[in-house]
Amino acid sequence: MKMITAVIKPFKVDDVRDALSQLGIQGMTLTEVKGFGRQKGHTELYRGAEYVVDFVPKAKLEVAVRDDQLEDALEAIRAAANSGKIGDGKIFVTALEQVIRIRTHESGDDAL
Amino acid sequence: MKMITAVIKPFKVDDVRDALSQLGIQGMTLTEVKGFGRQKGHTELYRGAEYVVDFVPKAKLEVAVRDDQLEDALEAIRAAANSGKIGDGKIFVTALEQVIRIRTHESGDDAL
Amino acid sequence: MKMITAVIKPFKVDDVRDALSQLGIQGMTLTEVKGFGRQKGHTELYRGAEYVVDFVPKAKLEVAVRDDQLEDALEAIRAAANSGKIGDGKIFVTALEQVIRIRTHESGDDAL
Amino acid sequence: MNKLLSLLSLGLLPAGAFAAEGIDPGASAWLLTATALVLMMTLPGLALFYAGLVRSKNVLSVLMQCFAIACVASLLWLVVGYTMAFGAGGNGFIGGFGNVMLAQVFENTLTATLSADVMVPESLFAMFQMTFAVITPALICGAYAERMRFGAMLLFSAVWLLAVYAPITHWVWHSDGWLFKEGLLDFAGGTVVHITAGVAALVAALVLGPRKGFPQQPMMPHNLTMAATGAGLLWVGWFGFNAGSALAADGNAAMAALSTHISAAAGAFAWMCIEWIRHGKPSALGIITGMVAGLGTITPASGYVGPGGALVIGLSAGVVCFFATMAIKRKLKIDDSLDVFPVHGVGGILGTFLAGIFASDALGVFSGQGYAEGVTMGSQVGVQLLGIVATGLYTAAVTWVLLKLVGLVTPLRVSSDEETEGLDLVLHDERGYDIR
Amino acid sequence: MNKLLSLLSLGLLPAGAFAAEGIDPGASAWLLTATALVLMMTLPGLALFYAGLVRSKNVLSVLMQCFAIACVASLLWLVVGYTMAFGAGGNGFIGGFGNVMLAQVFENTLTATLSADVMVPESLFAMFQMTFAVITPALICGAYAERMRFGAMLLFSAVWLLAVYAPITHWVWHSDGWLFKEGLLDFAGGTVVHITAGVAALVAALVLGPRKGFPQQPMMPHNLTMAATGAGLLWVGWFGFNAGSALAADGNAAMAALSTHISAAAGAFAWMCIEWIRHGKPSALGIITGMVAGLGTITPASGYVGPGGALVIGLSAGVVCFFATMAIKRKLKIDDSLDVFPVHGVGGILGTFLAGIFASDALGVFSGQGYAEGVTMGSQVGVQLLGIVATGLYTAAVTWVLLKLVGLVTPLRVSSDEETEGLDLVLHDERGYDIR
Amino acid sequence: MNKLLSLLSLGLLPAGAFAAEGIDPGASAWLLTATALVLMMTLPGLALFYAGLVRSKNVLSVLMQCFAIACVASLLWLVVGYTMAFGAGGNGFIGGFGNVMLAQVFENTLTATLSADVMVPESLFAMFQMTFAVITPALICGAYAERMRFGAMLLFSAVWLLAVYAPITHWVWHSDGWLFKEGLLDFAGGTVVHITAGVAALVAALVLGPRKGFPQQPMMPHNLTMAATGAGLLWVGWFGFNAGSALAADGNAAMAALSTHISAAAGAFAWMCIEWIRHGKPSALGIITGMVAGLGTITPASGYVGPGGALVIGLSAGVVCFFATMAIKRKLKIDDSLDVFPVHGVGGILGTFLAGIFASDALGVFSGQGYAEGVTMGSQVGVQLLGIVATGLYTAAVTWVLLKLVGLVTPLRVSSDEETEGLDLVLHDERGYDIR
Ligand SMILES: Nc1ncnc2c1ncn2[C@@H]1O[C@H](COP(=O)(O)OP(=O)(O)O)[C@@H](O)[C@H]1O
Ligand SMILES: Nc1ncnc2c1ncn2[C@@H]1O[C@H](COP(=O)(O)OP(=O)(O)O)[C@@H](O)[C@H]1O
Ligand SMILES: Nc1ncnc2c1ncn2[C@@H]1O[C@H](COP(=O)(O)OP(=O)(O)O)[C@@H](O)[C@H]1O
Repeated sequence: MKMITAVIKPFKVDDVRDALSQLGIQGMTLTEVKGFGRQKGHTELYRGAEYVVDFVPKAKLEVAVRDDQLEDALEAIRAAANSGKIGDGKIFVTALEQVIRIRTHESGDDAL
Repeated sequence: MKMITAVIKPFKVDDVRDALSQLGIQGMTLTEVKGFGRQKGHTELYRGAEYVVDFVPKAKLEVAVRDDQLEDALEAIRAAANSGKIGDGKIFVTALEQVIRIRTHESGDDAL
Repeated sequence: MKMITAVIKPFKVDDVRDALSQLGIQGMTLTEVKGFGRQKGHTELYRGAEYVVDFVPKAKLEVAVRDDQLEDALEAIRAAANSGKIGDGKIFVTALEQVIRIRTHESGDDAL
Repeated sequence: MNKLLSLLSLGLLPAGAFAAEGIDPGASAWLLTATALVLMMTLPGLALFYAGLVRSKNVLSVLMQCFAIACVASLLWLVVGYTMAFGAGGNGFIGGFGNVMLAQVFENTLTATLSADVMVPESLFAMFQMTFAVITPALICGAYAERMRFGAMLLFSAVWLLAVYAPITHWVWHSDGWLFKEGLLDFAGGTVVHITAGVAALVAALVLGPRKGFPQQPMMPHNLTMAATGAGLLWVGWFGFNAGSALAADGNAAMAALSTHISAAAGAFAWMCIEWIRHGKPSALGIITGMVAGLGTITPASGYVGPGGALVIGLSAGVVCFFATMAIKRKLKIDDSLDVFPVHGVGGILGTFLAGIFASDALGVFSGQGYAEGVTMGSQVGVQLLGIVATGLYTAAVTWVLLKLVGLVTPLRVSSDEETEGLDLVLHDERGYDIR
Repeated sequence: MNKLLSLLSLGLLPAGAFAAEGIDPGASAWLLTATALVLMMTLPGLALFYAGLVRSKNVLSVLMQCFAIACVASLLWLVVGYTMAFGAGGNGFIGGFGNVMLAQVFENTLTATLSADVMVPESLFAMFQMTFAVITPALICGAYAERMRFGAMLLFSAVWLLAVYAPITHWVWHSDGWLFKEGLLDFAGGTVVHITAGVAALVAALVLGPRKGFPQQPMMPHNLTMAATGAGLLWVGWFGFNAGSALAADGNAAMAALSTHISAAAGAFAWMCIEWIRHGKPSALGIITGMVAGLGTITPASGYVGPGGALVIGLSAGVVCFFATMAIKRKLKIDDSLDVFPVHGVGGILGTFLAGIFASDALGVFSGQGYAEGVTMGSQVGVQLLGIVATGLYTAAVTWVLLKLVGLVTPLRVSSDEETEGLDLVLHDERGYDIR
Repeated sequence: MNKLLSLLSLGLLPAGAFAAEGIDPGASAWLLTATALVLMMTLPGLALFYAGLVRSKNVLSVLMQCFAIACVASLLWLVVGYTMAFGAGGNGFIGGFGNVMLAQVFENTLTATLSADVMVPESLFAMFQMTFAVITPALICGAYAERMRFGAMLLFSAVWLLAVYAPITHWVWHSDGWLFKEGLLDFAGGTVVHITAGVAALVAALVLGPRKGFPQQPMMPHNLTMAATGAGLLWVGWFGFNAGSALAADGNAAMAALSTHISAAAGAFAWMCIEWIRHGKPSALGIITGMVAGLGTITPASGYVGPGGALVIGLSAGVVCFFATMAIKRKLKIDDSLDVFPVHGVGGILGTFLAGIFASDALGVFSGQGYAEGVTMGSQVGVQLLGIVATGLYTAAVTWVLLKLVGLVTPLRVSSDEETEGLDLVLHDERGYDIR
């Protein structure tokens, strides 16, 4: 099993969710994060003085998938999150050693 | 070393912490997240119209443990977080290559 | 590639970012988290009664790096985040199997 | 002198000629207070009510709109607005230009009210009316919230104030005004404030088009505690709006305060009950929306009806505005973002109509203060309908033209990307909250 | 005529018979303002004060309770509440039914106050009293916050208003009332408002039982800035509550305002100092709680004492209510969620008692306005104790019965799971905040 | 009697000797209201305005400072402050001690105002002035926000009130005061309130030193919606501040209200336009800061100028205070955290100066109410400059000495680590928000 961690633009979350659920992937966990990268932040004004705020609000989606779902899931996320602009974000993949569903004690692929 | 990531119901956090500390595991990191899964969200009302909100507030606990603590820790979390209802959440385990305690420069098991 | 996850004191974030960017590492993702560990929380007062709040606000920085950047990055974070006091935090390293830049479809080291 | 006619002929009296002895300190004390209360309705009342209902990325843009309109409308009112509405020497459609820059309004200039013997400083009357000129364009903000550009918004509000609000105020509240002469009952602004703002809101929503994502994507309020705070301040401030419009501290003011309060309570109660019945649960947003509907609807009637009439008016307001909101937003899919037309516009229409009925003193426990001599319920209702149609049509037409003209000068909407990012950062380089 | 007796015999005078000339515009202006201020105490004042103190999952439920009570209490007051309290033709225990639906209260109906020559519109007096009828049941919300079902809450508040509040108001503030005749000093509601609400709160806390997790689990305020905002509005609004109860714009009103303010400051100061001494740090919640204690405690005394007396009353309020809070919550482990009894109930009792002492005009710099003829400090204190015991016992008994009856009709509490999820989503399908 | 001299000789009249018939109920009604409004300016107005501008870890510390100052200043005013400012039997520099603990101020004690025939209760005048004594030290909070220790802050505020505020009030507003006798025009507190607070703020910022990280690290407001709420309440409350200072419900009060409002609108408008031009975008914080600048600046002039003059004063306020803020913070790098000196101090100076000009009745549409007999614009401006310099220098010197003395008793600042952690947890064991 793999854990896909996608850092994307916040307003793309719904699109990505829809794309994943079309692959039959229903479960995921969303965190509001702040991103630093190539995409520039914004200027803020405070009583006439300007400040540069360099973080950008991002959404981090964590999706655990079966190994055989990985490629499709990656492509689905990539396609749905892409707007062609800097700051569209990144996808990270790590190996999952174990997954347990708390309620049923199921583990492994069954737990997803 | 392993990183345990448990996505659980927010009001179970205290129980899980207590269960882990009985195993001698004191350290952990908590993030407020939003979960999507089988558990349904809720309806919200806005001037007479109903909307379905499909995320559910969840707590994500990250706990780094020694390899020999893993099984006990998993069982402790599972038992404490279980309410028998859909949405009790999931536990993910990944391999940790390295851990460093910033203050002391200790690393590996000593850093936990 | 490795994913470095550093849980540090919130007011050290800027220092750590500066230290990393001097290594040429520009990208990272920041999450506000709550930490439990050796560092004690604080007391709160509520109409004359005291309560102990045992979590501590922390910042979690996630930084994906090339393998060859790992050691320098770890040392940079350690040095910048260190205040010599309990609660300075921890650094976790995990293996990254894959990284994709959404916008360009680049993957691997190129995506960082 | 007949009470129903006594309201507001005051602007036209020759100023400056009264002795200081003529002033009514009680009336003046109340009018000073009422002025502060009506300002509080806009700032921070309405500003918070509206700002709490948008998404957090747009919260400051709404607060900013309300503050900026308050400034610009106040300055314009000083320069030409007051004289266009209440200046001496005008005709049935517009005031004379004798009070440009409040010329001829001195510290000791008094103005008569038709309550016998009640005289108040004209500067105070002008100031009181200024707060009405502030809130009316501010009400429209709710329609174009979350997408209109700030510059276009400010320009539109300014010209609208002069081209729509000032003339209609003259029609209805100046004794030379043609609707005043027809005998239209509008105690505190059912036509002048709520119909004009509501109809303009509808037109603005149509001209600007819906927000990106409407109606599929829910756009939930980001802070209902803020909206509830604003709602509470609106309720309190409305005492100044309606009871202040009596321009005296007397039984008329007291009755207006009582009717206002009862209608607010009844409107809120009705909306709450409908939600409870239809949805199974009442909502906080529902109860405060019903409250505003009750307040808007009683406004034209407040000084003419009794508490029994106010009860009926408030209950109808809750019911009618609820279904109007459903119809406009869900059926017609018009994105009047914060439902200004169904709440204020429909409420203003309903209240102006019902004022014609519940002013009657022949309805037992639902009686009001009675009609002017020679007026029957039928004839009064006719006049009320005339007032509704005239102010509604004029407002709709002129608002449409003004928006089109402003759109020629400067784009009305932000770009799609900017809308996604949120107006606070895009237009004001600010964020509402930075809470850790 | 003796000032101490002069407060509130007005409800009983034959209405409608006065000439318009009799009205006091200054008094009316102040009473209009005071009415708005007292409404502001509940909405948004108390609503924010309470809502800030609960957990964020219940914030809207508290706001909703305050709004819904405001609506229902207002409508009930119009229909029967006013006449039960102040209607002509009653006896020592309850008013007559001549003013159902405010019948006989016309625009020009005046009511005398015993301040010689001061007459105000009866509709205004009824409206002013309505705002008291709104805040009293709303105060009780703090006791059952975070667990009571909305329907049960509303039903309870409605019957409580009629069965407890209206009769006790009649006892104390109508010149036919038996406690009024005994000479009880309660200028603005120490017994009528604070003892009734405080005792009812205690009973409600006992009948409903503690919140899940109490007392082990801390249930910290989710937004102290909101509570502080509400506290500020309460302080401001209390000028209307206490100084408005003079029913005139005179020295009595002024002294009441001054005493009120001093007691608020002293109560806050005392609470702050105790925390500082005992805990090493003063807290923002502490200072605002002490302020409310000072305000509640001065209420019955406000028009009878001087600033020196108010200083002592305020300081005692801060100290006594602090230790009462500790005792109720920490020792007795009663979950009166927001400490309504120790702050308002104990404050009301303390203030009603101290009014009997500091009304004396023989205390030098701590003197008040003096007793009625033939009354001594001893006899006055006896009457005050009688008032405290009578209103306390009656309230406790009737509240208990009402809660049990309501519980038969509909469950009082949400289920344990619902309590965990939070009342906002469970009862109202809403969330307070959606801030990104 | 000349209007310009008529303001405030009242404190000195022999008290207690007036018949109740002499009271002006309209004036008293308005003064009661104005008192409530001025209290609302501090609580919750200023408290929210300031607290919204700090970082969220310090939000409660600011609210707490405002509440604690309100308590301590009120109690001190009762005990000695009032008599030091307005007590009979003093000299040109300080009041007599006949009114310690408000001795000799009884319920029926009236005080004359120089508006012929207008008498109000002295207790009411004392209470009205108390709210000024509350807000002035509270304004200074903005300078030392986010770093001063609570105990030191409270001690400093207390001694400052007695050593700076009370004497200067006597100089300017008591008819024995030397600046009053010079004919200084300060209608509602340009010197007394805004110059004293502004200059003290500058001194405090210098003595305490900058916040850790200033000026490299941006310290952005944590909640601009809170600041905007406070700003709205300040605008509304300022009607009480300025129009209340007329001590009557007459044309003077009305004109003061009008001027105040126009200047607020103009100040906000000017600041908005500067930001728009220089930065390309106007900001919400900018518009509300300009509004406060407009309000502070009109304060000394409000009852002497007309709306035309107020327009000019407000526009200058927006421009001058904007550039003053830039200069102090960006050029001189002085960390007056919330810009109290550039907004209030500079505004107070500017307004006191401009009052001397726009009081003239020879400026056409920009005319005011005219000078006292024998006074020319030149001589009046000279007196205004004298007042500015005298109050500014006295305040600067005494504030500096007081801070140094307080610093000997107890440290002024928290430690560097405590500053990083935030004052809320460190000083009050509380957190502002716990929103999930
Ligand atoms: N090396 C990295 N480690 C962790 N997160 C990163 C890294 N680089 C970028 N990110 C995240 O991805 C987001 C987008 O990256 P950015 O460089 O702005 O644009 P792009 O994805 O188009 O290259 C950043 O805001 C940050 O949250
Ligand atoms: N595939 C997944 N990847 C990441 N997180 C998941 C995944 N599936 C579920 N989750 C998380 O676990 C939570 C609980 O899952 P859910 O399907 O609702 O119930 P259960 O745990 O009982 O199966 C979700 O809200 C989500 O946060
Ligand atoms: N075993 C762990 N797993 C995950 N996070 C941990 C663990 N131990 C500590 N942490 C995180 O590191 C932070 C600092 O740890 P703490 O024990 O307080 O101090 P130190 O880092 O000096 O040992 C904690 O607040 C927590 O967020």
